[in-house]
Amino acid sequence: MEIIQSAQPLYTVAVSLLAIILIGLSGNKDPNLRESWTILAAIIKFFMVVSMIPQILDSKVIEYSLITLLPGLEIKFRVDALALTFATTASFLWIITSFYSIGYMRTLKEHAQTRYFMCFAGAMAGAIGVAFSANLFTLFLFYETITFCTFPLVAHSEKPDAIKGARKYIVYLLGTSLAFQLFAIFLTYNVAGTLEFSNQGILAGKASNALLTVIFILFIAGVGKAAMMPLHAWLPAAMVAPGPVSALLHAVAVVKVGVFTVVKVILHVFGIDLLSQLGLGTCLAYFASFTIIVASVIALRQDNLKACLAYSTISQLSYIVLGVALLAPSGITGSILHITMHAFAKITLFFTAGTIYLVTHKTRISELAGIGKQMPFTMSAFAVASLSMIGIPPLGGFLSKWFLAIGSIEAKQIPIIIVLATSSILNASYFLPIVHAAFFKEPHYAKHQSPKPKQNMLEAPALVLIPLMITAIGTLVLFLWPSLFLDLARIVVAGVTGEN
Amino acid sequence: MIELILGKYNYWVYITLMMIGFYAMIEKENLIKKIIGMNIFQTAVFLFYISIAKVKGGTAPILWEKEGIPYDNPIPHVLILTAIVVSVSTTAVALALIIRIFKEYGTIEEDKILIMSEVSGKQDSTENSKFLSSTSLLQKGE
Amino acid sequence: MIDLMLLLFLVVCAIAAVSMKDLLSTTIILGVYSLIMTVVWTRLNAVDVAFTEASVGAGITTVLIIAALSRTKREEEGQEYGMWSKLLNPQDLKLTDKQSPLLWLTSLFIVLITGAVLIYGTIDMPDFGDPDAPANIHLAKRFIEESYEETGVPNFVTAILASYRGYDTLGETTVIFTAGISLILLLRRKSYICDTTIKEKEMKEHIVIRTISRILIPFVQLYALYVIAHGELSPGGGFQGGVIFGSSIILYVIAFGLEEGRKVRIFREMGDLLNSTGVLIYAGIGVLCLLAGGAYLEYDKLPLGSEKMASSLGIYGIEIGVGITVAAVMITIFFITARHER
Amino acid sequence: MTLTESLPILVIIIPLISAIIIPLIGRIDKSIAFAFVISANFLSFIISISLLNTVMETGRISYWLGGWEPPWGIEYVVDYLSGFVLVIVSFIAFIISVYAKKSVEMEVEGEKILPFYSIYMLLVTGFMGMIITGDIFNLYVFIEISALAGYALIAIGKKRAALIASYNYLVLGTIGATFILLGIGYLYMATGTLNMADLRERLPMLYDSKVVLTAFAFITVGLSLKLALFPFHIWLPNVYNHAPSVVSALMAATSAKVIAYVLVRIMFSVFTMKFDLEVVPVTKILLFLSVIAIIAGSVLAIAQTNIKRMLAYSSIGQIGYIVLGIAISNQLSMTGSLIHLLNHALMKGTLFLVVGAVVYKTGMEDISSLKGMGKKMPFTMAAFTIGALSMIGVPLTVGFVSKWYLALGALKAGMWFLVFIILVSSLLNAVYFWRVIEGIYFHQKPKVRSQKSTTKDSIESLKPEIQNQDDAPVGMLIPTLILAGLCIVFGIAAFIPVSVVTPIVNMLLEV
Repeated sequence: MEIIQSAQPLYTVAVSLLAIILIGLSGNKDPNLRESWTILAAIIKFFMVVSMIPQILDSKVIEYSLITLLPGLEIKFRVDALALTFATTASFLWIITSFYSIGYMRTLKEHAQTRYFMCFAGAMAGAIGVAFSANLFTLFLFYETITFCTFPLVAHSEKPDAIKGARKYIVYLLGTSLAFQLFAIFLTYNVAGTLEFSNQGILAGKASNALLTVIFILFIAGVGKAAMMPLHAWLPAAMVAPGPVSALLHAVAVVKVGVFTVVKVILHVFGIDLLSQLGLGTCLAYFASFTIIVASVIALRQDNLKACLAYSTISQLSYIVLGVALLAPSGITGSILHITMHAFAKITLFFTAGTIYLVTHKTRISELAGIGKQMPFTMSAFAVASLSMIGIPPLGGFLSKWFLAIGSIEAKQIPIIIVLATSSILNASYFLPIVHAAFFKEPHYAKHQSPKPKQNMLEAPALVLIPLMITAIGTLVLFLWPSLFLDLARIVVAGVTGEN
Repeated sequence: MIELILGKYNYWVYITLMMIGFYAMIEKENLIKKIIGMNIFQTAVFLFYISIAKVKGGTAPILWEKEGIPYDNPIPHVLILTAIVVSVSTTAVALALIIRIFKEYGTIEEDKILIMSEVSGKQDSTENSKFLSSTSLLQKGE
Repeated sequence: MIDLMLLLFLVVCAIAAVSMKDLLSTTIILGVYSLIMTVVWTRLNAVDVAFTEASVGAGITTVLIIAALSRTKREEEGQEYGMWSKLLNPQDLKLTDKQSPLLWLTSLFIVLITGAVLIYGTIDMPDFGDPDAPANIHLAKRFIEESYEETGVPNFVTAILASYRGYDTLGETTVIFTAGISLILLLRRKSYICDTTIKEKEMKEHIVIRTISRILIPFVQLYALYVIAHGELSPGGGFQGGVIFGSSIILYVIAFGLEEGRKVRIFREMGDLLNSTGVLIYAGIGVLCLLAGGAYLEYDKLPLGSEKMASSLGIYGIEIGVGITVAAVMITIFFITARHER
Repeated sequence: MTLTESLPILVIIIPLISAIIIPLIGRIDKSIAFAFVISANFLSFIISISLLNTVMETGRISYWLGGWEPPWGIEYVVDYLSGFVLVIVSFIAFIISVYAKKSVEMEVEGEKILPFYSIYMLLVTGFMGMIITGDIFNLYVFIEISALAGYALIAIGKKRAALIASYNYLVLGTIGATFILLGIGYLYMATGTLNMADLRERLPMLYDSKVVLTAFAFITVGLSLKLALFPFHIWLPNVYNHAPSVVSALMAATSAKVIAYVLVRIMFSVFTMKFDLEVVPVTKILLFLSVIAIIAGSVLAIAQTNIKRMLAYSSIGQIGYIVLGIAISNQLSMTGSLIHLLNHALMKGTLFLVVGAVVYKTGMEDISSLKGMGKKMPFTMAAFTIGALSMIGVPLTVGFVSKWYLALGALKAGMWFLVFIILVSSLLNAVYFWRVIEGIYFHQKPKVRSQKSTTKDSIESLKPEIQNQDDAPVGMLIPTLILAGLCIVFGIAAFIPVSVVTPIVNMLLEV
């Protein structure tokens, strides 16, 4: 494996940081300039990420060490296939979300937009930073960056309920990471003497099984962002955030960083050999299964659209954890694909939820009857994304689920397949009624409100609509041309399993 | 045993004095009483130092013409000269504080002042109740 | 035997001072305690210390406390319940937290534990007066044998105080200075309204005091200067001399009152100036030593004739510095604490 | 003797002489006095740095006061440890003296400003003297100088409770100092010497002497009282709360550090590791106390409504951190402790300076008075945020570095539960600091709407709150920002302080 020393990862992260300053300087005086910085940074970032793809596909790794704080504490970037999968997804979706944000925020005339876009950029820097981190310290650093940058986003409206939700958000995320993740990092360094990620893992043979198990549990508990039960409560609470923030939170910046961290820990800190030897992978897989089923069931009972989506996210995140926890090649492939697939589908769903709120100020599922006629494009996108979530071909969601299923066969964990199937049915049973109601039901209020509202098209502004169309189409495209992500996943698998 | 007593009684007297002063410092409510206790407390320590300096049959540590007479140890004397000055300075500052406290609160009884502080600001009350638990731990550090 | 009696007296005085309710009596008893202590120390041959204690412990401290009492209260209040009634039937009493018997027990417990630890420590101590105790052989020996040669000061205490440990003494002077400035900071008010008229009326009747004071004060001051100057040879030195000098001014003020506000202002200005001047002389001599190429306070290096001469003069210099500061601070403190504000 | 050789004494004498001169020259013009304070502090800071530099190159410096060879005379010792602490204290004293002008003018009455500065310099002198001295009785003298200066500075706080705080501090401080004096007497009795280096040589053969044990006990308890180590912390919250802001800042940032330094000196330089570990279980007791201090300090901080008081309780916890590292006493934990001396000085300095600025602007010191300040005083509040994040221990701030070493030290010593304690305490820190940060940035004032309901007002209140930016004066802002900046600089370039601390640890642990 060839290692290229290049500062490109640093620049990729720094673009957003620079954007923060520029956005801050532009301020409220010139919103257009301010927004153009956002867009510009997003686009530059995306292209910087993309420009690294050929080298990575060539089985190379890009490394850059920025500074060594102390022995063992180094800020260091490493771009490998896994990092790039996530970074590509995240940076692409950032562009989309930026446009959507602009449309959304301007339509609603939200306050404190400068702060909003600054934090937004900060969160992105964090996400890419986590993706490109070469060791646990760097990862932890950017992990916390995201936590702090997204807090103002969640608390954006500054209303009491927003503050309350944001407080819950920060308690869970900061609390778990400070209490458990940091503890695990301390233990890891104490045991392994390094925090550097490695394909073989760094902990093998360094400590007793009991200690390793403790470290593993601390890591899993410490990544609150992965929203595994019982540490999921922050995610529904964070639904008080504006629409684009929810989208960003759920598709890119926060939760994906969480599962990405879990994947990193499993593959690059412990290594699949060690975990299978300890039998922890299977444990985690069943633990994740539990979350998958329970979260889906809870999602069924939700009336608030965003809460329903939030529980759906909780469930879907555990798919990713589950796949990696199987420790089988196809399972890992499935997980990595699911990061992307779920991102596209879920961001679409949140975009649509945000758009519905934007246009009609409705938040409840029960109010959505007939809305498909008013907002055909939006709801079509919603339908497409739902189908992807359920896992119906020809949409991206199918691919990842397929690999996950194969993975569970490889790992000889047949019950997992049942879990996958059950959850797909549950997914279907909370998404499809919404779609059905939206397109085929009459609005409720039509019955008792005397002036029948016009059934005209009420579609959102283009700046809002186009992004969600793009992501919806994206789910389709990803099914048809998944080769890039498959190749990347293959490199990852080859790396961690030692086959080449 | 007798030897022990004869050899050490001087030290024990200073310990007794010190404890009397110490007791007054932490138990008395009256602020001036505390200062008086403080003076006794500190003087007792000075007595200890001076006791160290004593040599059997020695004379005051000033050079004499005659040879062969043992002198008492001058070092503790020097140290205590300094310490006495420190002690009186502390007393002066403490008394100044007491005068100011009397001017502000109209009393120099600690419990009354604490009650007044509780009325004006609740924060002092927590201190008051905590005092007990913390003083009881005062000696554990040893 | 007399030593034992004195020590017993000390304990009795201490207990009396702590347990009496009338604060003025307490203060007087504290003065007596200090005086007995002075005697004890004299008997222990610590003449310099005894001198200081007599002037400071028995003198200044008493005066200061009385001055403070005159501006606060004379009686100790509260605690109308005895300790035993507190302990036996606490439920009858309306007590604040601080008065609870538990707290009293805790304090007692702390005191006893501390005492026990201290007594435990005495077990391994060398016997009282043991000439071979480590304290008496290591450093002390050299001081006794060589300090006269090295510093030219026959009083070992002064030699160590001013030369070997001269820096401690600078610290000590700084402490006094700090106390002086602290009191200025804490108590001084801009307005200087003195009810001197009343005082004067009162004092006019005390013609005896006035006459005696008039005769005495010059002698006291002369004696103060003598003590400062003779610190090298006999007990005493800058500190004791300064205290005595300060006392003479205080005596003057007590006897004659302050006729005019103007005088007060002069005293005040002088006090402030001299506070600093004294320490400055001391610290300055140190700096001069530095400039002369020596270490800080290395008097030998001062360009004042022979080494011994330089050393001797240097010691004089700092003694004067100490004396000035002490006297000035004493006067300042007295003026500040004794002034009645109406 | 050349100037360079005289530096160890100049570092003390310059602040001392300036303290003496200030009341004199201040009569001419107060601004001269102020300039004097700053330049004296700056000089002693520069000298401290050059001393540390010299020590790094040539090793231990010994300065004989009066030219007398120790142990007969008093010795000044600059080694890695004292050099390091000197730099911290003189730097903080300098920064705060720059900051002080406006704040003091507001919080201290006009005619008291001169004595205030004089005593401020005496406090600094006391601290510096305690650090640099190699003589145990001289240490006592300087402890008393700083203590007396401290009492006066605290007592001139605006509220009358300041007097009580100062008085209680005086009583407890005197008990502590007298205990130390007593301990010194016992040590002298057992060894016949007062020089620290000499004591170190003579003590090992006396380690089982009950006199030495008692001496050690009394010195440790006396220092713990002054250090405000739990359970001796009772005086501290009132003191920090009621003292003028500048004094709170200086004391919070330096006082405990200096005493902790003295504790380290006594434990590791006068006594040895062997004594601490084998003869007396002092490390175990300190471990126990520090753990309670860490947790209790943090928990009590949560309950506070006054910001200074909250910071004071937080200090109690942080002092626990410093002692914890000393108590674990392996290389990593000692590094953590010593580096926390610097780090905590920076963080707490920042936070207290911010509070001082808020008091200057609003006259209030309740936590609620910070609400909405993010818009009014953006720079000051940015500094607060940095300080608070440091206290929580977020990576890239100094707080993380301390925690990293302490936790690793605890793990190395096999004491897992300590890591747990450290992390729980940072969670608690997060709770009480986040509450404040949230108030600073995410707060709307609903009061306006409810009180006045005229249409004009309600329309105005619906508008996004645009408060006029009204930040602290530059003279206060810059020192605050410098300290806050250093919280980050030393959080990132942590290897710089660590490279200074490592030889200290090696020296203390005799590795």
